[in-house]
Amino acid sequence: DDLRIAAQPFPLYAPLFVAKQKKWLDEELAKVAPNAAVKWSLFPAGPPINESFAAGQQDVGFVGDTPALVGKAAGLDTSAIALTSDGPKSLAVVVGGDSPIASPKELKGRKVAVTKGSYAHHLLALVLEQGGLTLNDVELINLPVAEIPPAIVAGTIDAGAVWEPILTRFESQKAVRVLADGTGIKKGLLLIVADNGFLKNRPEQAKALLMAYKRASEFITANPKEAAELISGDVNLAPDLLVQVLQRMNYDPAIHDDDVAEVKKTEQFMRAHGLIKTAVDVDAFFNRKPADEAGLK
Amino acid sequence: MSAELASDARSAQRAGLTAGAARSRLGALAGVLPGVLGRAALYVALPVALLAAWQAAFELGYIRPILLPPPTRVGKAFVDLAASGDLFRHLGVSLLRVLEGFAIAALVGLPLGIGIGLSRTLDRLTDLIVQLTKPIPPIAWIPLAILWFGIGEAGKVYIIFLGAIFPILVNTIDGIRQTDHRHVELARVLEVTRRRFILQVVLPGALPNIMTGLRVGLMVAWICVVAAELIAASSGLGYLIMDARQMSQTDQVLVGMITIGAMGKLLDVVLRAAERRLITWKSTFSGS
Amino acid sequence: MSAELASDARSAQRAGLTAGAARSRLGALAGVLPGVLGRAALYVALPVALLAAWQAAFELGYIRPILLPPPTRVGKAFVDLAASGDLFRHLGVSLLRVLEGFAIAALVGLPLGIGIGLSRTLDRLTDLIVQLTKPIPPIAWIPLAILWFGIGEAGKVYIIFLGAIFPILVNTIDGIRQTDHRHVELARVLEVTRRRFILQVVLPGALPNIMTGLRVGLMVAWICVVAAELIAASSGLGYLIMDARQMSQTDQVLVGMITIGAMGKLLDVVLRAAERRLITWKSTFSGS
Amino acid sequence: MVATAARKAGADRAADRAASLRIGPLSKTFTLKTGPLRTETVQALSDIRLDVPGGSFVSIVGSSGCGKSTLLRIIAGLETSYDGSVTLDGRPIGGPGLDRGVIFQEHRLLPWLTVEQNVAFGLKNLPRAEVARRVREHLELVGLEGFAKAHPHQLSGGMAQRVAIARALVNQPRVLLLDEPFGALDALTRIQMQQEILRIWEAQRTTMILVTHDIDEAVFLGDEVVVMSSRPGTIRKRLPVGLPRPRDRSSPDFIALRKEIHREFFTAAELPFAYEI
Amino acid sequence: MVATAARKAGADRAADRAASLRIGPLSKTFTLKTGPLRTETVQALSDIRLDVPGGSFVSIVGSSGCGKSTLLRIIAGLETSYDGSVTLDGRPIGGPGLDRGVIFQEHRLLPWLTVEQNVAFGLKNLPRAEVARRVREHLELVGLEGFAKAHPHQLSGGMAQRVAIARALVNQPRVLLLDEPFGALDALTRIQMQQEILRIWEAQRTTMILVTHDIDEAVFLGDEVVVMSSRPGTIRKRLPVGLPRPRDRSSPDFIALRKEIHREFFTAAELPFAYEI
Ligand SMILES: Nc1ncnc2c1ncn2[C@@H]1O[C@H](COP(=O)(O)OP(=O)(O)OP(=O)(O)O)[C@@H](O)[C@H]1O
Ligand SMILES: Nc1ncnc2c1ncn2[C@@H]1O[C@H](COP(=O)(O)OP(=O)(O)OP(=O)(O)O)[C@@H](O)[C@H]1O
Ligand SMILES: [Mg+2]
Ligand SMILES: [Mg+2]
Repeated sequence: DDLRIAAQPFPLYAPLFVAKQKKWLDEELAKVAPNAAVKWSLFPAGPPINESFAAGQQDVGFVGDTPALVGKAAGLDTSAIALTSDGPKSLAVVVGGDSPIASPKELKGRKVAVTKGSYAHHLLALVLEQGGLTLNDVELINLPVAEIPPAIVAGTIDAGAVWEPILTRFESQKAVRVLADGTGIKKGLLLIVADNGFLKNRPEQAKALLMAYKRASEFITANPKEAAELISGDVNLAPDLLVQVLQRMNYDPAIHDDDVAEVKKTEQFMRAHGLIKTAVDVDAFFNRKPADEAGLK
Repeated sequence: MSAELASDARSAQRAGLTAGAARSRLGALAGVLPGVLGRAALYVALPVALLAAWQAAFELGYIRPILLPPPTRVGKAFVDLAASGDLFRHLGVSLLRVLEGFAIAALVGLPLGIGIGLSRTLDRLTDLIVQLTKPIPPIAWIPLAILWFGIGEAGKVYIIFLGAIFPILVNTIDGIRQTDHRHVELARVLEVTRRRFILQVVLPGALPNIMTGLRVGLMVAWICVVAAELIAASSGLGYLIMDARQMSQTDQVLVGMITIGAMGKLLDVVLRAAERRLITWKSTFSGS
Repeated sequence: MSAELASDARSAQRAGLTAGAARSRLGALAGVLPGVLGRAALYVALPVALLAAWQAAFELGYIRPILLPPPTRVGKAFVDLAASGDLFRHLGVSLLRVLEGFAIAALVGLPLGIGIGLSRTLDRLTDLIVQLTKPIPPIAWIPLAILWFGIGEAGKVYIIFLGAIFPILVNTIDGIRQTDHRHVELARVLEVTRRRFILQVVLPGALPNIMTGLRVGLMVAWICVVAAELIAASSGLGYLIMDARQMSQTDQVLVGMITIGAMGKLLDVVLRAAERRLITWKSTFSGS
Repeated sequence: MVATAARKAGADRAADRAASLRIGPLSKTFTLKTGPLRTETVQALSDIRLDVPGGSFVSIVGSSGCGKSTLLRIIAGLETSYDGSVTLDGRPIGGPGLDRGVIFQEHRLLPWLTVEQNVAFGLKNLPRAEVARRVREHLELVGLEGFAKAHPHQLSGGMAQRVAIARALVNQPRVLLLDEPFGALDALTRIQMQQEILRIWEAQRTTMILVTHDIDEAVFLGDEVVVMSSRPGTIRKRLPVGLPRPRDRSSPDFIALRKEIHREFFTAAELPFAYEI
Repeated sequence: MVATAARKAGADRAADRAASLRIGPLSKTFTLKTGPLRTETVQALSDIRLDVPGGSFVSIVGSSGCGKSTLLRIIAGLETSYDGSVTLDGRPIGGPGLDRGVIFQEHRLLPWLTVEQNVAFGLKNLPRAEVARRVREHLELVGLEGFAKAHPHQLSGGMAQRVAIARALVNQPRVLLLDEPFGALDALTRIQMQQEILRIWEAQRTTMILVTHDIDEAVFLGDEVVVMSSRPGTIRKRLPVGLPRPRDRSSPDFIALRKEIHREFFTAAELPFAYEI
């Protein structure tokens, strides 16, 4: 059977596109399943990936930790088999380039935008917590992430929580300034989830995918410039900007205990804010077998 | 009782009266009541059948509830949302936005459409802009809407306005272009004023088309409510749908869809009633 | 030369000929050429003025290019995308989807609309479903589209189909309802076949409305292209717009918008030409 | 008597076609809005009784608005809500049918069809060649062979009316209801058309009911002239025309009958002026 | 002579209103599709010359399709592409205007307006009460005072035509172009309307151009009868009617003139039958 991959065309998932361009994924797959090919579907966001999983159309998905938990909570039979990336600096609360706001404390009563239910939503809560505030202390505005920096620049809102590549694009033009990023409070985990039926029936394909992914992530760490040139088209970002983004990320797929702990924290946050209605057993959600077999550590 | 009336009808016919006479006497009772019930049954037949099939498909295990929950579960979500009052809040907010956007679209679209329909010059002047703007998806307008109108209500209403105005405009223009040239000649011969020409020749003739345009415009206004409520909304049916989708709560997505559908139907009924009030001079053909 | 023609016209009038005669002689030369140029100027006047204002606003520093890049920059993005061939790939893919969805909508909507327009029973049977489905935003359909049609082309075409069919349906039904009852009586008296009744009485009369419906349907089809291409697309103008938006590449967003606008205009021109071919029997009123 | 004989001879093969009509008692009212909230009923027809034997030719004259068109519409089956009875060959009329042809008061041509398509509009189940032949024949009959491909908006008023006549004749109905068919025709064309109608009537034994404003025409064509008066629309007088065919419009009998109808017609109103025919 | 005197007396105050019309040479062709790719030109009017002195009454008769309506449309200013010249009081006609009223061959009532609104349609710059008065007056004139609130689809053919007559008269135009205005009227109503038109003509010195199929009507009303013939539409003969008004339709002069026009009319065709008036 073909290996069906649902991904999003963002630099957060860069190794996937490197593995694609370098044909490493095809190579690995050919070793274990000569007749299988990769079927790619690109989605603009996590929710349609969940929908596609629910319709039984996907084997593996590349999503943020929040959509992954949403899907699991809604009843998808999936497991997290690896990280795609993490990068505390890849998500941040930003304010206008010349904004007087200097600390999270000063966000009190301000208009702060976030994409509801995104992992930046959680970051914002954590950042506010640092300033002794809660989400209720600001005027929370729900906006698609792409609209947040322009709205800050236009002066419609005071701050917002965003992630890559929007972050780098606007920060590099000094249009926005980072007030606080995930350093020390949120790693910004993105996951590789897989359908449990797929894991049971075709574990070798999962392993092949992880091997290729690992190889690609090491390549990026070693040759960020070359990697940026290679996948610039896939993620629709100019190589010079892309290099900056890539260097902010950590593309280690191995699952560490602190990663699981972070996902637990995220799960608690989401439940507390009604973003999921049923609890997810995070320990059970992580299935480390494929990663172990692929030799990730 | 129905048998009695039927025999009455038969004897009336035997007496040599025509169907016409018999009908006019008995119609009030015999014809009307079962007819109304029959019509109502016909009216709900298809939706009920679809619901039944949907529930059955679920019971038989053909569809997984994550993606398409059964009607019973959607019904429950509906009751929950309604009981908490959230549904009415969302509905009220969206309804206001849609009505505002639609009203502005009508207020701009009708005069503009009339102007374009009547004046070749105005037509040429506006054609390119109108035609270029028309097919642009509402979501693509979001950045500009935020830039021009901010994140308040105005931006959302603008998106809905953009969706509603073009059907109104196109139908109005086309309606006016269909004005009977014999009536135009008459108006020219009588040198009627521009005002009277518009009010008594052009508009009444174009009215059916204009009403069609309004109804399609209202439909597209609703279609745009999701895009509009991507702009910093925290309530509204579009928000409800997108939020529920974000959280994979398909039952709520369906509640949102059905509520929009019901609102659309309701407003359509209102517009049709208005149309019937306005067009009394015509014995229209209404199918057989 | 133009002065020569003008004096020719004057002398013709002095000779006692009417404007009519003079015009028919000179029209071919004197009237037409400047007229065409003038019309073309009128045609582009507004878009050009808008572009100029936009560029000027940028030059004067009123708008920051990060929010709304100036026409020059959009032009450059356009050229880049065109040169790389990407634009045409996106365009081709979306055009195909739109045409497919639109064609299916027309193939379903026209017969269904005719059926509903002609038959009260079919009208009652379908009304609730049609009216409920009509205003539902295309984005809300995405989960169901994925469920029913998967993530291939079918789901995308389905979303576009849903957008296009209702304007076609509503305009067709309303057009048929406007059939002149005198013609209906004639057809009844002559007991013409159902087929002939539809082809020679109902359809020609409803044709202008049907063409309006097709044009609005095509517009809504384009409007839905973004929603459609949210389903696992990696090309298409809707994808281009959404992707560029995710990356905050506003110039590309604008290129996408303008390309959709231009395509919409082009297809509208095609439909209008078709309409003119189909309706030759009428001296329509086309403004003054 | 001569006429009847001639007619019988010419109509042998069509003898079984003749359809007889029995009208009455027949009344019909319309409601009319006369003010913002007021409605009034217009008694369009009141207690009409009329027997039309199969194959006969009845002319109806009457003042404007007296219900002539309404009566024809009821016979045609287009109006079904009335009080009373109308039967065709003994069966009540349920709706329109090809056995009854109608020439409406307005031409009712379909604007999107050419002249020949309009004429062919009611023809069915015939081979193409036969359709073409019949259409050509009838266009010639109304003198419009050169305008087969023209559209209605390119015709003059009289030409359009002639197309409508051709359309009604091409079907060879058993009953022909003619509502002022020659109103828009000049004197010459009108007389030619009258001759044609007579010829068809004699050849096909069509039952003819002709509404006309031309008393001369009513007498020239009808076996009987029915004079209607208005408010409410009733039959004022029925005058049999006992003249042999072909009729001579200048014969003393003809002129006398015409005068009688005129008188019948005109005494209803008190004329403020003298009128002599 | 008597008539002229009476008329002059009655028309003193309107004397300056009379508008004279000078037509010709005038030709007009239409193109007509006769086949898939073939077009043919129809010569609707050819070398028409006609002077109509201010305040005179011209009747036009001619066979169906000979160009009468086209001629009226040109005078009305509705057709502007023709060869030749038409001047009104010496000025070329540039377009339609309130100085020229038209009664179209079809009634052209606006279906969404009531009868009274249709009549008031062309009235402007008048106080409401004056509009109401004039409309009422003219509805009485055409005998439709009871139908003021009715809509056109509730009228009979003749009633609709009478509304159209009222609409044209209410404006008191200087030139009135009448295209078979009484075609759908019964003999009695027709004669009443003829009287009214004559009365208005005498009172207001309106220049009248009347197209009619009724030769009797043409002679009764016109100062002159113009006979047109067709293919191409030309003026065949102009016959001055030298009879005093009020005219007696049964006077020998009247009948002689009528016969002459008939002859003029009918010799164009070789009649296959005898026709005597
Ligand atoms: N728009 C048009 N296009 C083509 N031909 C036309 C058009 N209008 C009129 N004609 C032709 O011009 C000729 C004269 O038409 P017109 O209406 O003037 O006749 P008319 O004398 O008024 O006849 P009638 O007494 O039947 O009304 C006819 O042959 C007609 O076919
Ligand atoms: N649909 C209708 N609604 C109301 N009244 C109507 C309707 N149709 C006809 N009438 C009325 O019925 C009466 C008779 O109309 P009808 O058309 O039969 O007259 P007619 O004898 O044919 O007159 P004409 O010679 O003028 O054509 C008129 O008073 C008319 O106003
Ligand atoms: Mg009538
Ligand atoms: Mg004419």
